[in-house]
Amino acid sequence: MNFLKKSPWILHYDASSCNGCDIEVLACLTPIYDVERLGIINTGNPKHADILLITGAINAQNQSVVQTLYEQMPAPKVVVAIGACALSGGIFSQCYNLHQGVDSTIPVDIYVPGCAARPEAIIDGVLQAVACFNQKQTIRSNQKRTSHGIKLDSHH
Amino acid sequence: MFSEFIQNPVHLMSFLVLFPFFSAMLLAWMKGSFWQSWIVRWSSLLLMLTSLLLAFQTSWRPHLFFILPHLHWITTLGDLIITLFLFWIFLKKGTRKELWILSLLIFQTIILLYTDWVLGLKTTPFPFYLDSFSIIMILIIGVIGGLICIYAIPYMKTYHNHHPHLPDHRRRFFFLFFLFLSAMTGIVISNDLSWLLLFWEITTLCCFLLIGYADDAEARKNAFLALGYNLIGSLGIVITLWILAEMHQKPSLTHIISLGKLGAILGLLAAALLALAGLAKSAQLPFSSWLTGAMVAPTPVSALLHSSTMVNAGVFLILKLAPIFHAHIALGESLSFIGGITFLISSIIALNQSNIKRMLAYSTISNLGLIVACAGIGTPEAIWAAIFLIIFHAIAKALLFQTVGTVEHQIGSRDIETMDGLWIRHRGLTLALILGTLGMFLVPFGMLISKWACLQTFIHSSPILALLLVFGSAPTLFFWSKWMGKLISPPSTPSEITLDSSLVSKDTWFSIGMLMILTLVACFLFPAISHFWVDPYLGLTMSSLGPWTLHHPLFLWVTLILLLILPAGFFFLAPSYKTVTPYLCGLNIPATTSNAQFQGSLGQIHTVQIRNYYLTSYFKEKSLLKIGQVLGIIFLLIMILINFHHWKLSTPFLPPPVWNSNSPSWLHLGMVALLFFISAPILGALLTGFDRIVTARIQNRYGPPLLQPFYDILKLWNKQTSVVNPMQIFYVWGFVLFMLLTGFIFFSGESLLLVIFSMMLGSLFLTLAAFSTPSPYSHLGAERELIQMMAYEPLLLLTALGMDLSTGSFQIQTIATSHYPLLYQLPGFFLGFLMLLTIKLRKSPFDLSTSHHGHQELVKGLTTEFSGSLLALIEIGHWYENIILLGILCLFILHWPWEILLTVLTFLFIFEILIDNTYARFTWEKTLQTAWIVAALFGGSNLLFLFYYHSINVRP
Amino acid sequence: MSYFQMLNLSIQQLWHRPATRLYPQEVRPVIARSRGRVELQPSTCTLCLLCEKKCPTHAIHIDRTQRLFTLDRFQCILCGACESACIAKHAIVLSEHYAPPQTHRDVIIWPVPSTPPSLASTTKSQNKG
Amino acid sequence: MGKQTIIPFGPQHPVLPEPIHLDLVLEDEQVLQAIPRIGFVHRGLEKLAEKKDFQDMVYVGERICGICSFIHSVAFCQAMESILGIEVPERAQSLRGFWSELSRIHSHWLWMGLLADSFGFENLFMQTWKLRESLLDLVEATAGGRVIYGSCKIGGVRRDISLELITQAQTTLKALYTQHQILASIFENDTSIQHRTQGKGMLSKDKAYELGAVGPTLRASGWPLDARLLKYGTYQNLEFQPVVETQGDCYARMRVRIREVDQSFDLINQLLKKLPDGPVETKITGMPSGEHFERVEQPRGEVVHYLKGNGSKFLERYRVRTPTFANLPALVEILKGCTFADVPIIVLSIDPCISCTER
Repeated sequence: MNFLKKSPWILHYDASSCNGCDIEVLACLTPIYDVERLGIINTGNPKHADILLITGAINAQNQSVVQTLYEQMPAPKVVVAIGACALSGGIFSQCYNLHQGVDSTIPVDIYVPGCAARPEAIIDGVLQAVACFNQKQTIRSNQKRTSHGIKLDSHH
Repeated sequence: MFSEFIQNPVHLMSFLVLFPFFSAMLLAWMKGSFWQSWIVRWSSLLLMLTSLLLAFQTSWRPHLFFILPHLHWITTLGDLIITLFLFWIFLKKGTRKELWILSLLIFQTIILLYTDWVLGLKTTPFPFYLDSFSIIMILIIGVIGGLICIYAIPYMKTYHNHHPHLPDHRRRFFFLFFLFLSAMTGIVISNDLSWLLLFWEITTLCCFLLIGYADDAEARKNAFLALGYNLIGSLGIVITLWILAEMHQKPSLTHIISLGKLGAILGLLAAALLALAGLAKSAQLPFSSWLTGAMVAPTPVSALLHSSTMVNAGVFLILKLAPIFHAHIALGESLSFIGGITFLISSIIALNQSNIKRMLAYSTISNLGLIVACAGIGTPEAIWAAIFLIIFHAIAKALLFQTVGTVEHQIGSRDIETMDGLWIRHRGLTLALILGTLGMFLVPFGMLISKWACLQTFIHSSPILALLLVFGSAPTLFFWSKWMGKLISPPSTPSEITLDSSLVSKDTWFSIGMLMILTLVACFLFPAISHFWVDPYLGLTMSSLGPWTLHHPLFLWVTLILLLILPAGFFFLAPSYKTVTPYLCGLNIPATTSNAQFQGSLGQIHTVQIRNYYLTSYFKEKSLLKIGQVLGIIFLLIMILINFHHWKLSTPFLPPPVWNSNSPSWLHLGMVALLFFISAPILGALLTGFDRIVTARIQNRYGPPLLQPFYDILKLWNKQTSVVNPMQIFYVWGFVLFMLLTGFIFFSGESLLLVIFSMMLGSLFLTLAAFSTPSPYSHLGAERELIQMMAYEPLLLLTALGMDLSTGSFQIQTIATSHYPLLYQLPGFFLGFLMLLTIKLRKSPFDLSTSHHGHQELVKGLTTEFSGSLLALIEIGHWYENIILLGILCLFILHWPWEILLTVLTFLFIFEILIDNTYARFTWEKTLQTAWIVAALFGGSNLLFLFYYHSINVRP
Repeated sequence: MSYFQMLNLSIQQLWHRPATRLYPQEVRPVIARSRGRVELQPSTCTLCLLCEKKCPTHAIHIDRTQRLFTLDRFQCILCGACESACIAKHAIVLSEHYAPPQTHRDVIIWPVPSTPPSLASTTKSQNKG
Repeated sequence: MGKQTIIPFGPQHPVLPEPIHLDLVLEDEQVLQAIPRIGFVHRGLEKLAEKKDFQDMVYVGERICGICSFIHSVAFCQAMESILGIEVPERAQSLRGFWSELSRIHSHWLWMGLLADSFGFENLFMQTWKLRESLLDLVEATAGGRVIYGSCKIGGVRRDISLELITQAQTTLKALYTQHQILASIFENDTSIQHRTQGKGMLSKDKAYELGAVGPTLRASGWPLDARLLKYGTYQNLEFQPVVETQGDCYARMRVRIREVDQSFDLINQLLKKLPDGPVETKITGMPSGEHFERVEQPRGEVVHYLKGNGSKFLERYRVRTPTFANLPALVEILKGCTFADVPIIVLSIDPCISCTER
């Protein structure tokens, strides 16, 4: 049984969002939406997280930050991009400082459209992201089996 | 002839005094470093072997007295020579500031000459004696002193390489070393006070010259300080001699003790004055500053002063007089208070020290304080504890000082902050340091066994001392642990990654290695030491010896073996993991070296450098020292003046120790272990689930399902484990294993104190796990965790003490079968324990170091760098811990019917959750303050009440 | 008392029904005129290009030759400019329902029927006939 | 060897929902120095004015920040209207005021929740945000969006609200007001909160002025300065006094915001009572030519929108000076000497809006 489904822990990072989607992500934690019902915890620490929620587009400054955070998350991990900016840059896509959507930097599994994305949409996104885990876990366990007994000392 | 020589203790003993003296003379005469080291090496070895031989020869024997031809002129002559020599030094080097020392010297000489020539001292029939306590001291002096001498050979060579501007006085140095050892042996076998004074003055003189070895302004200043304080001390002996001569009494220790036991003012006054001498020598408050000043001397000198000689002479003398203190409570109590206050204040001051030698010095002072406190109580149990404190302290401190000295020569600094990553830079030395540190404060090592005994003693004789001990040992935990954390953390400066281990010479390794072995052997063999040397001494000096031994050391051995096996297990069964960079808020720069780096503000690239906490804004060395000195002087005056008042002799209240002699069967133990190992995590998880649901309800939401903690753990278990430093895995396993052990000890009905110490060991492993990463958040979490431990440790220990006072035993089995719910007698402790539970369960006002929910400035604090299965393990460890804590809570109300008990427990648990949800997080200062105030107020008042309640009830 | 106000509130809430909307199980009714997602009613669209011109993020693309109305939800910021620009009667509406998450990046294409909107109904009936 | 640790605080840090970085130089837990680094959310949207139609720039303007979005769009529109010389209908002005104050309440509640979270008071965070959620429903019903209102346009507002909605709003607000009082009393009186906020992050009256602080940060240090006193828009018809505290610590800043929520409730009441009838928008004629400097009071303080048109449909220059930007020097100042545990509280006490600051 894959327990990732029952306890997806999230890490939220505000890439260069306008805060709109960020506060909607936070709103999911409040009593009204209470995502802890679904086992979701906002960890705030990449090393504990399973799902990376990114709001906002990637810019020159935060590109390396997003990459680092993604790398520091233990496998299996899923990325959910939230809001028009994270998907494509949205209204800012013509800005000189932007590298467009999040998928320009790290692989994105789920896209949640909206400006700002509604809490319900974000919950939907996280629940869909959970479904990706099965697949990723299988791949990982296959890898594990082939490299059994060897320390997975993979430096990047 | 030879075999006769070695079979006669008298010969051996004379040899032990005379031979070092002879070696010293030889060393003073010999030139050339080859011959010098040759003599030092072989003389030390011979010294060590002879003392061992003597120990084996005399084990089991009652004490021996020596008759010596009347050689009284030697002592007078010796004293005169020393005085003249000191005069000469004063004329050469003294400044106006040191005039008080000169006048002290003159004053002392006048009294001495007056006593000797005008009054005329009576002769003592037996100027020397040898009992098993002296033997122990001889062993310490011979073996540890010898090892330090060997260590000094390479050290002094390097020392002079490092300080080329200093003139090479090594001949003088080794001369003084051996003279020192000779005089120390003299002190521990002297019965006649004038002999004692001679040896005493020789040690003072050696100490003075050794501290001033570097001969610069600072060294000179500190040397004179040491001389001055020690002269105040020897004034005590001189005045005693004078008074005895006036009263036409024999100036012998045995005579004084017998006088004192009878309550004669003369005896008591003599005891107080001699205690003054001892206090000055063992650097107790108000005299403590000479020992910290002595740090300017080369490290072997510090090692010698702190472990085997000098300070030990002081406590030795005080301990000798313990029967008097035992008989005369007021005198003993005031002495104990000096010791207790010294213990508390100097261990708090040690928190502030970043100079490792100063930290070690304060730790020495505090431990000596404990010994003095034990001597002041003077019961057989206290003396037992004190003797073991001396033994273990000598070994561990010698080890620590030697290693620190070596490290200092390697890295060129004695600042703790430069020692980060020593584990990677120099494995061997770090291992020695860690072993020494463990030896100082952790179960199952020696010092803790003695502290344990102290606790057991204090609680039945002086509750205020017990409070001082409880509060004093909390900072001890903090400063040792953070130092250990520093040692195992990854290095921050890339240039010093590796140190050349070939620079550490064989002599050094021999000495350090021997001490490491001794540390372990002493832990394994302490029952034997107790049986062969300590118990006979107690039987001899104390009229009666209760059925006193520590309970079954089985669990101590189990802990020790586990500690030894754990690393091996880790290296053979290393799990798979992925190495990642530490959490730096996403600003990491891909590592080019092994150091973590991040891009900070203004485009600067910072290498992660983490410094320990010194709490200097909260505890201030200077003001604390001042308070301590004032208190020390007050109690010193009380101690001396109190003798002019006639006190009724009484024996302190001592309930007979209750031991549960029938050891539980293996089958039973196995069942308990199995049941605990399986059911505790399940129960813990359910409790956590319940907690989360109730929390959610309080916050007006539904919350996760009850089984959510299981899902979380199973998920984490299946995730990839990424670490920053593979050693993390080892420490986390340590945490879980020791939590398991703790639970096992608890549920098999063993001693509650052992449970607490074992739990502390487990928690320490967790902080070490956090320390072993180069992550600032993890480190801050660890430091805060230590502060938290410092905050709740008094509460935890007080709980155990309260239960012991109420039921007469620390055994959980006995506590659990008491005839009434303990709550009725221990309401204060109960409230204190609830506070502790709030801290331990990481509930809101006190979730300083890591937090289950609710964000904090430390990200995830302690657990920042853990992921996957390691995080799961930590969580499981916490569940075990919670169950044990709830188990202790149950002990308070065990007598109620189970349904009420369950209801009360549930209610209390919900109450904790409510607390969690109704307060903002406190700062660490507030946490520490609150916890200590609660401990002192609730625990302390309940303790005092209970103590006097019991003493009224038991006494006819 | 200052120490117990929060305690009071907490205990009260312990007995109260949670305020939570059990989202995936219970979907609450949408709020009228809420801006959820852009929807096209192809039958009324005249492919006038006004919406494409007004769209600040260029999320709308109209291919008049293929008669395709293309909407990139990933670009859309739900400003409603297209809705107010639409001259045909409610060809573009802002539905109250939000757009669901997607696993891949794609666009929504509405083929617009070739007949003029006014004749749409008649064409249909003719086909039937 | 010093005892100083340098800690990277942010950009990804759970206490800060937004990315800002501080190099904190610590000794024990004492902050010796705090060096900020910004730019993680910089998009360069002022430059966008050269590429986008000035009418479309409203959408950009309100996405400067998702929390103070509406007031940004009001500032932009008012500036634009001044350049174009458009008279905005009174009803539109009142509605702008209505939404502005709603957004102020929402922003302050949001801030109160985050503050509670920053000192580890999770329950209070939940309560405040629960309350805020009811307000967002009201916003959604009237404006159509939860955080991005999207209802302000040049020349008026995009949508009118019905009488029915107004009555509904009045009853909702009444209920929210009573609930706010309960929370406000906890925030102001709870001993543990006082322990964490009182005396922390002291900003003296002179220092506040010297460093150019604005908004509640300034008012908490004793300056009765509020851009709404300029009587722009609907504020010319409303009566209010700026909320002022004198202590200048985190507690004072918290109290200012809490009492500003009360004030906003009052303003909305006044406004809804005398809501004029009439159209809600006027037609835009001509192209912007000339420049304007518009000052508007945001939840975080005074915001300045500067527009310069050159007669084409693209603006020549668009410049926004946001309140957080003005408050940053004060933040760096008050962070010095605090303890590490207080950093989140002090950082939050100026109610930083990084998205505004970096644009």
